[in-house]
Amino acid sequence: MSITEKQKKEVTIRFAGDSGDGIQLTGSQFTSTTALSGNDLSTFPDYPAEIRAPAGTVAGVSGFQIHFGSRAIYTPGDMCDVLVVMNAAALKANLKFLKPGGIIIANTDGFGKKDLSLAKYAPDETPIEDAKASGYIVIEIDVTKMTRESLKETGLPVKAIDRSKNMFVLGVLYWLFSRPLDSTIQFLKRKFAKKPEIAEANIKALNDGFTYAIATEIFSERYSVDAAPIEKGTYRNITGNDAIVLAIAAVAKKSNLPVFLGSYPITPASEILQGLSGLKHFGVTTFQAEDEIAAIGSAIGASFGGSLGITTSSGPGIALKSEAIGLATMLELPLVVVNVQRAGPSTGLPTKTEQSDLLQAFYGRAGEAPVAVISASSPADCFEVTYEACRIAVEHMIPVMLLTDGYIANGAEPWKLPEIDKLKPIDPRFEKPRGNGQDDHPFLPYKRDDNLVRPWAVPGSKGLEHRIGGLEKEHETGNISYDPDNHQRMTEMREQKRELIANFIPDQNFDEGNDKGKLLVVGWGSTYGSIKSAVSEAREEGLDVSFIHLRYLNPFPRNLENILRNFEKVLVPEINRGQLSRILRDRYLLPIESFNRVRGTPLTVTELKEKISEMCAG
Amino acid sequence: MSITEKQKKEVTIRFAGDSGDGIQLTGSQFTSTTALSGNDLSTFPDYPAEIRAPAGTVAGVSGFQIHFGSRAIYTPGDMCDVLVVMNAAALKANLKFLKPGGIIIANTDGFGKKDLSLAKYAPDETPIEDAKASGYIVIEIDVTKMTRESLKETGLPVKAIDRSKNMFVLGVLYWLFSRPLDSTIQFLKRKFAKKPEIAEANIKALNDGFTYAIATEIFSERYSVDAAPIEKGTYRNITGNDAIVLAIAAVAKKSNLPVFLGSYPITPASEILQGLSGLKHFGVTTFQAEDEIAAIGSAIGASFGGSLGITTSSGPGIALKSEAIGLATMLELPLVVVNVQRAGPSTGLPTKTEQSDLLQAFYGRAGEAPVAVISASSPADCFEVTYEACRIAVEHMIPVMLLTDGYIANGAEPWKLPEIDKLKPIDPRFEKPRGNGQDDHPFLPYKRDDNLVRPWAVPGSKGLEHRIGGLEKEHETGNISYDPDNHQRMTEMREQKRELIANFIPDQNFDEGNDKGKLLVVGWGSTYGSIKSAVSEAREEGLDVSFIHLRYLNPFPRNLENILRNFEKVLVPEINRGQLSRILRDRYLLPIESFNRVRGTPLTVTELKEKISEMCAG
Amino acid sequence: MSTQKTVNGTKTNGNLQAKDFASDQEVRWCPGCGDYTILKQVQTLMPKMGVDPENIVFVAGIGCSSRFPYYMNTYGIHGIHGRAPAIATGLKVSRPDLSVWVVTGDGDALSIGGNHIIHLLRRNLDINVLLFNNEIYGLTKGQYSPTSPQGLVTKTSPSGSVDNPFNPLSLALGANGSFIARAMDRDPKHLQYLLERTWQHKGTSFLEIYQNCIVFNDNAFGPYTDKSMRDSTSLYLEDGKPLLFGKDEAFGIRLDGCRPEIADLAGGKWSQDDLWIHDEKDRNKAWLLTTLFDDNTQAGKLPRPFGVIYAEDRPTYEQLIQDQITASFERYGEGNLENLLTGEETWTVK
Amino acid sequence: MSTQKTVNGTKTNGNLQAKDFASDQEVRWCPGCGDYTILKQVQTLMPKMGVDPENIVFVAGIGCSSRFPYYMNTYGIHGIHGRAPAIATGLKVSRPDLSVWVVTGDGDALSIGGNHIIHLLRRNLDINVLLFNNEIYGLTKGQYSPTSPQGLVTKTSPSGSVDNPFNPLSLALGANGSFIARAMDRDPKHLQYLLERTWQHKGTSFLEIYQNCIVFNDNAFGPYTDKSMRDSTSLYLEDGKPLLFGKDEAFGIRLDGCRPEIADLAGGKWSQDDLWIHDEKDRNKAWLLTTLFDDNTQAGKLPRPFGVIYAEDRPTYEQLIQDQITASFERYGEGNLENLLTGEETWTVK
Ligand SMILES: Cc1ncc(C[n+]2csc(CCOP(=O)(O)OP(=O)(O)O)c2C)c(N)n1
Ligand SMILES: Cc1ncc(C[n+]2csc(CCOP(=O)(O)OP(=O)(O)O)c2C)c(N)n1
Ligand code: SF4
Ligand code: SF4
Ligand SMILES: [Mg+2]
Ligand SMILES: [Mg+2]
Repeated sequence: MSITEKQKKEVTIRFAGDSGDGIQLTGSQFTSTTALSGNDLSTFPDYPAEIRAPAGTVAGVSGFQIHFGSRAIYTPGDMCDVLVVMNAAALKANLKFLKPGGIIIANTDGFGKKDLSLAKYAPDETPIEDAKASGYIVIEIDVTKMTRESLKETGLPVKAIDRSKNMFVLGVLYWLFSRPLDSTIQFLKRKFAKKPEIAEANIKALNDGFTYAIATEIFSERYSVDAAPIEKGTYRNITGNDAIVLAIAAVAKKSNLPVFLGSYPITPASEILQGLSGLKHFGVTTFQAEDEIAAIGSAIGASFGGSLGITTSSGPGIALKSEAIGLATMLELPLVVVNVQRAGPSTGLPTKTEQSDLLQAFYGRAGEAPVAVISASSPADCFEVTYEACRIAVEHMIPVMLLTDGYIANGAEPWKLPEIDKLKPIDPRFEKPRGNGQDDHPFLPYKRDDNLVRPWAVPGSKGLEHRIGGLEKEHETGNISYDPDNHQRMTEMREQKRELIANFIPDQNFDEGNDKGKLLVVGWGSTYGSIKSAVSEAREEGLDVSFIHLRYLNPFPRNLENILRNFEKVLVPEINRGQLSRILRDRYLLPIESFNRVRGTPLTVTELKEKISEMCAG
Repeated sequence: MSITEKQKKEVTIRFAGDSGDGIQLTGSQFTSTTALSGNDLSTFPDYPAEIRAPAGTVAGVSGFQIHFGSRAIYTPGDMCDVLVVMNAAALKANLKFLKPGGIIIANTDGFGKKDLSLAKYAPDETPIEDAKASGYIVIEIDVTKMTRESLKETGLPVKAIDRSKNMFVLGVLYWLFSRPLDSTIQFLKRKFAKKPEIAEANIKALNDGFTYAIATEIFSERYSVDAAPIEKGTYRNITGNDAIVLAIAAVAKKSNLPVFLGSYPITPASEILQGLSGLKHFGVTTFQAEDEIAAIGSAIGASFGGSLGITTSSGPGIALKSEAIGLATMLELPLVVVNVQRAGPSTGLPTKTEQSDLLQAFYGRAGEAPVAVISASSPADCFEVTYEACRIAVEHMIPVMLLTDGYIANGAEPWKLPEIDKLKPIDPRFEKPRGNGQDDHPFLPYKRDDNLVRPWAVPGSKGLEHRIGGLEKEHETGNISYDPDNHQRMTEMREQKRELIANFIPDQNFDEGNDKGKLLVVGWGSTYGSIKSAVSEAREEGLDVSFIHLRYLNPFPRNLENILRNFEKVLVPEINRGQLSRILRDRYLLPIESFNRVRGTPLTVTELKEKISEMCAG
Repeated sequence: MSTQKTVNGTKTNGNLQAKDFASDQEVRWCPGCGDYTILKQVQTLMPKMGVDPENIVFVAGIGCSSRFPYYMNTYGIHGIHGRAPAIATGLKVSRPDLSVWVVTGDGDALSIGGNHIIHLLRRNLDINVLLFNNEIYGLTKGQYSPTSPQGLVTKTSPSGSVDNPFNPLSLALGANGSFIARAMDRDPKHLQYLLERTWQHKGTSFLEIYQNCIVFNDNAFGPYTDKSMRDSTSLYLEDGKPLLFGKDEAFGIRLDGCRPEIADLAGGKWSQDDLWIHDEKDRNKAWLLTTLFDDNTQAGKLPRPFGVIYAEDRPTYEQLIQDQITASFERYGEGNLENLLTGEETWTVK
Repeated sequence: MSTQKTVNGTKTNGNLQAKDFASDQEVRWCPGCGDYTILKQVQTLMPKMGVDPENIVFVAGIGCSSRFPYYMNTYGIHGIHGRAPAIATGLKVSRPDLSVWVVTGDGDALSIGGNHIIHLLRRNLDINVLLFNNEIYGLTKGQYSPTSPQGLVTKTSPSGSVDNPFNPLSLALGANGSFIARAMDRDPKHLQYLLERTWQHKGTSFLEIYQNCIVFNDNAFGPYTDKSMRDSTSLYLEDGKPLLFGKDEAFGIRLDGCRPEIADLAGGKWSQDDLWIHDEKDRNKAWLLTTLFDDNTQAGKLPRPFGVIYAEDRPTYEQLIQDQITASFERYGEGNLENLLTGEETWTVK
């Protein structure tokens, strides 16, 4: 049988198996190799909600999806072309993600009687046969047997040998997608530097998987995906949470400000605290507080002391911080509040994604308590956005709410390393200590500059002793004031100060399309990839649709209103019940349409494209 | 000198003095007598922010304003006709509230050197003379001297005698407004039943004040205000917080549900907890929790146990409850959350009023967490609104946020006693315990009725054992579900359930004007009185303006959209930065205008009327 | 669609067995997690209580341990992180007839929920608190908790935790707890005994249970559970009995004034008569017991006590409230709504 | 418009006087409130510390007592209710060079702020906590607090509070507090001494100060402050000295094992040598001292101790963090941003 070599523009593969099967590692190795081959790509891990659900059950299935291509890739893909399943439960949980006619690579050893029953298949069901009957191409490999065969000479115990099953499968896939093995081989050598016999075994399994695929001719086609036209530069793969960690370290370096993170663990934000806790030598101090209120309280205290105070959490934790965020709006100190959103309400679906804390970010406080709001659109984007959030907080003495979500927090994509020298400077508004001179003017802690920003007077500075608090303060002096007119004035000033940030952010640009026309799609946050794909596909089909994706949400870019008014229709896709669309409708009185889903998952490109077509037609 | 008797349609009097001067008592006695005389009236106490600021200072001034008339009265009045001041600080703090040419009744003994200096008048200032020069009519009485004179025979110590000064002044005012003394005399007898000598002294001071006014001819005019055309019935005076207390007792009685209040003290909501803590024999249990989170937590626990759980607080405390309110939206248990708003953000102006927690009520939670929102428009209205909030919470198994504010919480007005028999029935959706019968269907805790309401299954009910929590729940069974479609469905159902409440609330009615025309003014909450006065005055001047005042805010009454669309312009006056107007703009895409002030005080009728005229003209 | 399992209406508790208290939900802790044993022991206790399942409520916060209510075929609330004591308080105050249990973890109870726990303890509601202490945050995958030992390397303490940990029992005693006890997952029989005592105590019962998190903090309690060490590290308390430990009870604890010290019974110097006799009602000595353990991983140091450390009878909060309610009815009669609404002063417009 | 007063730049602390630490804001407590004395004593202490005013920060929550920072001419934060310890923790961890003070009330610290206080105590940051205990909520006008005695009639407890109150010192000890002391507003000299001790202690110093709320809970501490009673009810502790009290120190306290009892020195049975000698470092006896007071309003009962009950040297939290920071720099050198961003694996597109 001869093997056809096929060129592909893009491919999506989904690896799935039991939590113990090393799926995430397999996925990330495939990702590295793919990246090194010059493809553009996007990935998403799909962990089980339980720490360790019973082996073999659907609840225990761990997944990893990678979408790569020779063209620009924006999402991990709605559906996959190839589904790799290590057991029956993995098939059960994931078949719905496979495109009609797609390829299933199944470890037949995971489809025994016990596996089927653990996966809750009926006793008489034959899922592999059923899949074939439904038109899928099923490649059956007894991975366990083949791996044991491959490694029988190593003398390793069976348990250890079985742990190399994933490398055997990876070898098969590397053959199928015409990939070199060397990057993974190097990785294995590094990883098991102290256990060379394990490294060797894994490498052998990988090689043997590759050879197995050639020798057994289980595939009739083999694929190759050319390099994508990617901007020049040095890249690495990064998750959203890691990008935030790196950005904060960068801020500490560039601003010369000590950074203080007060946080309390919560899914899916914990990795930020975890990552920063190892960066003490970058001038970052982390404090794991007793709860979210103490976390933000400590950050506020640190900001008063001259650090940049940051706090990280997810929706329910942010709710707990509401009162303290209100305090920060009164104190007018720098503060960054990172909300890695998850599916709500309440505990909701903590490991799933949603964008439903936008209105909370805007309005979730007592009284008129304006904060700035900014959002990240992808894992890599988290770097720049976090940097921006810190810059705004410091330069405008204001709490900044940074919104990401579970999807970009855990998802990874290639990130072009920034040039450190080109990162914007960050310029704190420190008040100078008073000397002994006669001409020192009295210190006025709430005297504002042209941008309505008050000075940052840090303890230790002679002559700047002052007291601040949550009671309304008199303009300029900062003393307590119950005066009605003063309250009106201060309320307006705090709001105005937030609005003036608009002068220090870039104008909104277009991601796709012309600056006027039939339909404008407006996105924010993690839906970027899905919208970008849907719009570009629609444009390829000739539809008159444009796309802007908002990073700065409060204040909006100054040119936003003009952009919106240049289109007949505006569509706002969101993973919530239409929150940004509410804000835009209120602000601009435009008949904005909302496309929304709350399924704990990213928007699918297909559905969204349909909606776009419909609106362009209508 | 002869005295002119003048008929007045309405009068506003402001009493002001040191915290120790008995101002609140004087005010409330004048109020009782005025009410008994059949006038309509509205009052507002103006306490100092400090518990007891140093005597004689401006910070220590306590005020009480009453507006009464022979026509309908809706506000305590922007400015007063008569200002009674017991000392210099009282004049300093309150002169700004006196109408040009108004009357000042001043206790000259409070204007000594020390008083002037405590009040921070410059050493050479003569405030009384200055007031005369500015065209005010100043009646000077050395109240201390006259009271001591009056009571010198009583043998009481001077300190005790001086405590009757306020009664002497009240006597003067009773004469000036042609009021009978007997109600206050009865009151004094009751109050000092155990100290008859004190009762006698106070009565004598009151009588002598009255006689003093006749004898000394200090006034050239005397006024009378006829009874107002008031609906028949029995009335009492009531503050907003007291009305809430009474409504909750009424709910306990009418619903036969035990009521559980979990609360933590906070200004201006504490009086509700205080009032209810004495009503154990009405089936109301109060629990003073360690903080606001425990307060709402305990209310949720009690609701699970079959009580109606209620929690009360003000803005900052409500912020702390956000996470738990989210839980309650998932648990779908009855819960009433009362927010007696105060001026914010943060600690803000805790003793002042504001309406700036509306957006927090709508959106201040993580995720899509719909609650019902309802608001009270006046002290007396608090009764019916609280009753409604409880009814909706119980019958729709949903958290209801009830908004009042510091202004109506402390302000008082006449309240027509409700007919207990006519209070709406409250019908809990209790699930019946399962018997021993074969035909018992399995219990489904999240199976909804036509209004999407789930059953209330209370511990102790056999066969209904079930577990609920904040994780997303499977439709009908209530088991944990990570299914994407189920999350979409449940999210929609929770929202829809809230929307369906619209079928169980009355249509919106008009407070003033026609159902179509040039300008519609839309209000909510404590601005009722100011708007009502401004609109009715504007209508008397022939302007084409109508007025609706919303009680039900989420969901809105079903006919609201139609009403809004029948007017050329819509104006929303609020004591915030335009929060309801944002919601209406988003909802109906109408170019709604906002008239807003955040001065810690009610909107003034004058300013608002100007705005109305302007809009009617434009 | 499966439906929530309900107890067959015909059985009363007398006829029930442990398995009748298992709900139909799949138990989803990691294989080997200490939570399983505890669940089993609680289910075993239930029929002994003679309380019908519909009168039992389990309340939890968030954490691996806090999933507990889903597995009990009783009423249950899986609340929000740290707030179970608050929810349980509202429930118990309003429904003193119910048997209310709080299941919580070291993070849930002592980190975010610390305030509610100490207030629950001082108020003394008749609520049974089972604190699953694994000295780690399990559900969020391995950060240190307020009971993690100083120096523990975790995801958020890469160079070791600097936090001085709480001693949960000292904290509970300092907060006026009326019942304080310690058990471990690996000694199910003793655990069963302590669960019974926990349930029997009228007032807030605080039972700390050492629970092994096999994934993120395996063997944290090895010193007390490992066969090789436990004899010399664990001290089992019995009311009225001398404090004995070690292989063949070769050692005891005696008090030198207020200072506990080890008495080697083999040496001939000390006999059982010289030993400290445990008295569950002695609050001063209870303090000594809660603080006994600080150095116990080192040989020759004082062992860690397990059992009932302190048990005091004092009125429960809900009883005091009920008394006030009764007094209120006695004094004022059943509240008359009309009188209440009318208040002190009215006027009539005709 | 008045401006916030700042200390004249030319003076260093050595030249400063108490009045230099008074801000220009009018003090607004009720006339006769105990807060005034405490403010005065704190202002008196300040120059003694030799710390420049710009290096001192007062942090407070909400309450009458929590207005304190406004009156101090140092840096200050008037935060939100109960959260002062959290704010102070962030400040102190990031700025170990500052002298950080927390001023709080019984409601602020022990009701809403209970969790933060106990975590502060276990962590042992070098922060001075002044707890103004007036056994009432002052600012909100008279509701019972977690230290109000059972039965107290207040606005929210018309038939008497049913809450069993906290013993703040027991709670602090149970939470691993390293410095625990009690003072009263009405004994300013002793208060001054304890403020000095509070400041001197390296670690979290917890000073409870009995403070009279003249408006809502007047004379709550009458038994210890009234001339007629205080001799027999108040016990002043001195390190290394026997526990003596009563008129002419006629009584002492001795220990019968772990049980304290009154020794009448006049009777001839007991002499000073038999008495309990105070040892600030003895944690077991510190527990006895914190719990000594329960019945002390009744004649013949044990008196209530004032002074330093417990003082332990142990590393401060901020020091441990600083040590880790230093170690981190030593191990990795000053963080190299480029390396960090690059990470472990990169590829280059040309
Ligand atoms: C408000 C809030 N903050 C944080 C979390 C995240 N969270 C869930 S469980 C947990 C800690 C669990 O530790 P523990 O109570 O010891 O339980 P275990 O999992 O170890 O049994 C945390 C931090 C949350 N769910 N909610
Ligand atoms: C979040 C929040 N809840 C409640 C309040 C209301 N409040 C202010 S101070 C206080 C209690 C004060 O008592 P305490 O701490 O003993 O101080 P004191 O006034 O007695 O000095 C309360 C309940 C608040 N300001 N913020
Ligand atoms: S993570 Fe630990 S505590 Fe949680 S289920 Fe697994 S073993 Fe148990
Ligand atoms: S209310 Fe009490 S504590 Fe507050 S200032 Fe007045 S006397 Fe002091
Ligand atoms: Mg734990
Ligand atoms: Mg207090």
